Amino acid sequence: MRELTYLEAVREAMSQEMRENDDVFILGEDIGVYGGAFGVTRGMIEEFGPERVRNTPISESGIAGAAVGSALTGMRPILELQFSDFITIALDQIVNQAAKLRYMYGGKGKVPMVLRTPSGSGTGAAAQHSQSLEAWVAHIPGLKVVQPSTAYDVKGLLKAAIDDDNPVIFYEHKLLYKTKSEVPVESYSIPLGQADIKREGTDVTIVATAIMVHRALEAAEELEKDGISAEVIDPRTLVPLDEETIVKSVSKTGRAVVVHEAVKRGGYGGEIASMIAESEAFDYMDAPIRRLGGVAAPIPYNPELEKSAVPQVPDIIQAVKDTLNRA
Amino acid sequence: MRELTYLEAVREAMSQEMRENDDVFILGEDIGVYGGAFGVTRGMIEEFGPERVRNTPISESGIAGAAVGSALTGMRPILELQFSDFITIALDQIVNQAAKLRYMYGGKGKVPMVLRTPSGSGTGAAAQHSQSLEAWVAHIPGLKVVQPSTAYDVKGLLKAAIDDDNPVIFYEHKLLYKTKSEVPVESYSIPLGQADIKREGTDVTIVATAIMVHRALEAAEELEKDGISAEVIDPRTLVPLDEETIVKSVSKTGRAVVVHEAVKRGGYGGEIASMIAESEAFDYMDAPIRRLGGVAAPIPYNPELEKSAVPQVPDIIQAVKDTLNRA
Amino acid sequence: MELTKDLTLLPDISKDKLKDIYKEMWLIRYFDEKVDEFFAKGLIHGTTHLAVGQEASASGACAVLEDRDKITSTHRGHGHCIAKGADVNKMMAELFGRTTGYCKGKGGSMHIADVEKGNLGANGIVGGGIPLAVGSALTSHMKKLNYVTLCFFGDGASNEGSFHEALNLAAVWNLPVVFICENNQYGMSGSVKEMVKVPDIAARADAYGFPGVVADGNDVIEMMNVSHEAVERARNGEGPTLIEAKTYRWKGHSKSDAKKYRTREEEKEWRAKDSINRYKEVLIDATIITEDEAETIRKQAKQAIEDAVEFAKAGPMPTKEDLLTDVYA
Amino acid sequence: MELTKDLTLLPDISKDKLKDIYKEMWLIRYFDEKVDEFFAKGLIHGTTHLAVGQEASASGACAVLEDRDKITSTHRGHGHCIAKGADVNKMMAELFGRTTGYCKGKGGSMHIADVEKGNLGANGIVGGGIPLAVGSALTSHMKKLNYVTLCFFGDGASNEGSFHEALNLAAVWNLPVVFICENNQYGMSGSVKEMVKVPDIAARADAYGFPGVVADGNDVIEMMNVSHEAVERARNGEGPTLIEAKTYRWKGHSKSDAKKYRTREEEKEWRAKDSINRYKEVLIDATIITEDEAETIRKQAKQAIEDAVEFAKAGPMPTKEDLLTDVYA
Ligand SMILES: Cc1ncc(C[n+]2csc(CCOP(=O)(O)OP(=O)(O)O)c2C)c(N)n1
Ligand SMILES: Cc1ncc(C[n+]2csc(CCOP(=O)(O)OP(=O)(O)O)c2C)c(N)n1
Ligand SMILES: [Mg+2]
Ligand SMILES: [Mg+2]
Repeated sequence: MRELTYLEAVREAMSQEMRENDDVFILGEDIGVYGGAFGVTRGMIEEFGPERVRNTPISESGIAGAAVGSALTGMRPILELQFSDFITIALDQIVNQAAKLRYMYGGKGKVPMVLRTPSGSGTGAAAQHSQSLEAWVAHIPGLKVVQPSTAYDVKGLLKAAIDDDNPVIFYEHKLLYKTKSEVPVESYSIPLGQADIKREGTDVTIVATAIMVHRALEAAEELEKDGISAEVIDPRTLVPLDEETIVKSVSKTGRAVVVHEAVKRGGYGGEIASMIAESEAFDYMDAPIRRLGGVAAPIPYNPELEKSAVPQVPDIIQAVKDTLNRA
Repeated sequence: MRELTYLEAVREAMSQEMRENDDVFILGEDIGVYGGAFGVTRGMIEEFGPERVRNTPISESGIAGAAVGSALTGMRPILELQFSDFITIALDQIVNQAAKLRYMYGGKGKVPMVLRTPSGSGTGAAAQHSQSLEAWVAHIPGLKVVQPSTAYDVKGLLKAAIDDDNPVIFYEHKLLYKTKSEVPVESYSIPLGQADIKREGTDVTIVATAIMVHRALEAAEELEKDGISAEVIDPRTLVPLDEETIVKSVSKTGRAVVVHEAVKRGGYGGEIASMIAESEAFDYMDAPIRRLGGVAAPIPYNPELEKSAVPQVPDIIQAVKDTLNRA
Repeated sequence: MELTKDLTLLPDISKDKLKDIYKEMWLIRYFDEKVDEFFAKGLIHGTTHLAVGQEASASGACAVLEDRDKITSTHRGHGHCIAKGADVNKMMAELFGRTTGYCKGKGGSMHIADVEKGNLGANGIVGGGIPLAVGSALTSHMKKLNYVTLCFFGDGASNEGSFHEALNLAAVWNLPVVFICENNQYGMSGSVKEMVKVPDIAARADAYGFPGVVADGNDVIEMMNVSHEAVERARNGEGPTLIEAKTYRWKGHSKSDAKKYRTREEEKEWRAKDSINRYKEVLIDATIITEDEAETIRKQAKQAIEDAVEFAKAGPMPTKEDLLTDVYA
Repeated sequence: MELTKDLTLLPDISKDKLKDIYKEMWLIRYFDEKVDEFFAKGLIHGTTHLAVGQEASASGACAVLEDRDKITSTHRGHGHCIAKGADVNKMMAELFGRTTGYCKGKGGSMHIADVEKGNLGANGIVGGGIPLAVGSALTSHMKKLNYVTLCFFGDGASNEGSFHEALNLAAVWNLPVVFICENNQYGMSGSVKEMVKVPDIAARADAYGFPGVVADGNDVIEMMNVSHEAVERARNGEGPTLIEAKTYRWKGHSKSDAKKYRTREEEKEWRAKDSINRYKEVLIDATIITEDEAETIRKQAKQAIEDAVEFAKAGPMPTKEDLLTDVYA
């Protein structure tokens, strides 16, 4: 099958939806001829024109609100936020407006919008351009949260997000933009709330998100050499979270390692780990659940320091081994 | 000893610090003759004048930035944010600036500021004025996070926060403002990072924050009638978190219930529960750790609905009993 | 840039409509007076912000709208809601937290919305509704629906970043939106004189390149005229306008307010400019109504609010089952 | 409101200082040219934003400051940093991620700060530094330190809410701060003509009630003169000023930029207005330097940057032990 990069998959999903549905449009900073900070929308203004690929002033709160207001009145906006760190500026509109309007209005109105935004470290852009803040939005009722790890997942999940009648925060990982996988040409949808077992295994379950899925898979390869069989689960969406798939896996393996790039303290790994511990999987647990996440420091600039701030393959291997020795 | 309300304790701590140190000042909306939305600063402009009790325009992002900039250049501002929900507007200054400046600058500069803000539900102010978003800031390296539950703790912790050379987010619970406890007249400091055992017990550890401390204590009283001895721990500060006190208690009781008002999904309870599970307490656990938190919905207006959205005393009792039956 | 002000009656408003507006102003007045009473008695929960004294800006601006037009509102939104055609029964029921209320008891005073009638909702976040109005205007523009969105906010809100970003966005995209700043001289307590160092907030429109105009917010005729002109500009694709309606809230900011930040004399001066009375005199002068008719209309309005209270009280309370519905569509 | 513009040299600047400024402009130019070269070669990590072409606004504005005065800067901040007296060695070392850099390798291009010299830091958040400048000015005011804070930001930043809130705050509190909008005609790609519907961003000052003035940002003398007047006003307690420096960035926005959003002709026109050349001619005309002296100075600047590279390369890398230091004070 044809391969696409993760970045191309984002573009193709948006383009196909925009061809299908006039209500879908994109807005964001520099998404026109510049093609967006990461080049995701490159070529789209040429196809769809400046009305539907709408370049905005540098006004994150204003454009987020404009997206919410247009969604409330019948459009299906896709808002590109240049770096996920800038959600700090747009958060009132996302959290106090988009997430709550329908509830506050007693079920009237809906806000079908997608906020797409690149997150994560590894590009040397330092503390204000490298955060992983998905735990914030996952904490907010009314929002859905997607974190795809492959081009295939991107395309299907983004279609589902655009089709969804609720505000969806769609995290793209900068370091994954150039990764490739097989992606069907026709449009398809991956339901929000369906985890994917990226690799089957029997000794330990690794729950990993975004770029950590790839590091977990690498770790699993290495572990296999030591005779350790790791199952790697990618939740794909944090909200809704496919608890069933995770619990089933952990009930089978009896051991769990949860790994994300976001700072460990207060990260969503705490939610996943606690959910597992509260579930029926508890009775099958042979070792305490381990969490891996970013260190409690802003992301530093120096490339080696930057790497050491977030989990790498050896860290995952070590955590799995610790879990196994523990039994 | 003399009793003060929680609200008066906030005011007294600020006033005493302001008398001691000219660098300390307050800024915020309507904190002058109006006395602030909850009356916390009432009378202060009369004592300290409008320069040091500085009424601001309605510009949360601007005033947060002004606080950060003044802290960076030698003042020790206390920023009153009228409702903690409005941090959504000020977050860039708090998270991308205040929390990170020192690190980004390689250890140069410091940001000694306190952001005081009332949080929580129970006043009928509905979805945009009732949130408990402390998990957001607790996730951010560079910030400290305080959540006092009694007037005594307020006074000592607020002094410690003002004396601290880092940005501290200080959550005040609206429903606690009128509660009273004994508070010494002289100024004193409670170190950030020191949990308080609000009640000793042997059968189960309840880790509770802010208003949940009081509900947990009520629940403990009830449980005692059934012969169940609950230990109630108030972490008081989420960052730094006094892991030792919590782990020690759970190692003793073998059971833990973690309860906060914030939405359970993605709340800080996940961090606390996971931390316990990762600690040496794991070996002493007789039952899975239970978390209680707010439901996954915005806070509704109707008073009965509002109550049912967050943990109440019977919920805590039930959770403890579940934990015990589980053994 | 200033729009022309025509203090005569707009020719295309019928006498009946003019009378309806008179009634509506009383409905707004009595609605909020009643809410005040119930809050004082502790019969209503939460908090509320009353627009007593500000009836003309809501009524005048909304009078020139068509049904398909939309508004965004604020924490002080009961008046806007009534002026956009809401049912006072459902409004009062909402304040009583009943399932028969506009939001099934989930929203309360600060979140009443009447989406069908084009009221996109009150807002508890100062300035929060301004970008939403721009989004609504964007829909009108992109779908060529030719509706206008009227965006209410206060003097205090004009110091929020959202004001700035939204007005610039509306200018840049030349959208059909009319911004109405109800300058009632104060935020919660902050005087506009202390919080804004220019005499007119309307002048802030110059920073974005569209017209700003000052209006007497206690003169419903003037509000109609300037709003009419602005709405027509918007509908004709000529872009946004900022209208500053100078007015005053008679009551405190919300439930409990000792009003230390202003004088009783100032309050008295503004009460003398009562917009309902002034309008009545205009209508009588123009022989559109008689004193008796005016009295009858006033009484009807008063009764309608009494009826709304009965309606509200009769509504059922939501149950725990309602807690988790309506979170997601 | 417009400040007077005096195109003659300010009398109180010595010849030596004028020559220093000339050298500084070359330092800025060569620093960023060198950084460009290393980025293109992949020898520097991350991203960077070059101010080649914009030397005059940084140098002119900072030339009138005293040591105790402060600045806040932006993502395009190398020039401001040099103009406020930073050591190019430590700057280059920072870009190379070394512990000898201003931020010990933790900040990089977007976060260089030189707190001792009064540079409160570059900023990766567009508009993020504007409220910080207000806070710094507040300290000066409250502690009566009589220093002025000069706040740099771009045309794009003037559409952020933080711009609006900060300028209003500075006005309301009458603070000693000078806002310098370096209008280089574009954001990342968004043309100021599309993103702002008024001809001059300086006019936005009117919304807050303090003077706004347009300056030729490629004329270092004019920048000195308008900045001098604004700084004096601030120091004398007369409050803030907004200066719009019209200029142009010669290079792309950051590392990779095909510059599709502008024409090569436009670039050429602006390159013809090269501020360094223009300044040199003024200096020669005024017989302050000779052509030969100018050439010597230029070469010194070039050499200083070569030396900075050597310094940078010699510095040690941080180790894992440094990761968790400096988070808390
Ligand atoms: C973002 C935000 N900040 C502060 C508040 C608290 N608050 C509610 S109303 C109000 C005053 C608003 O003033 P103005 O915009 O003039 O409207 P008015 O109340 O006078 O109608 C304030 C400060 C809020 N609800 N939202
Ligand atoms: C809040 C925020 N939004 C967007 C960006 C991405 N970004 C970095 S620089 C830039 C353009 C800024 O334009 P301007 O203020 O004119 O400064 P210039 O780059 O022209 O010097 C953008 C959009 C950012 N860093 N921060
Ligand atoms: Mg007001
Ligand atoms: Mg620019």
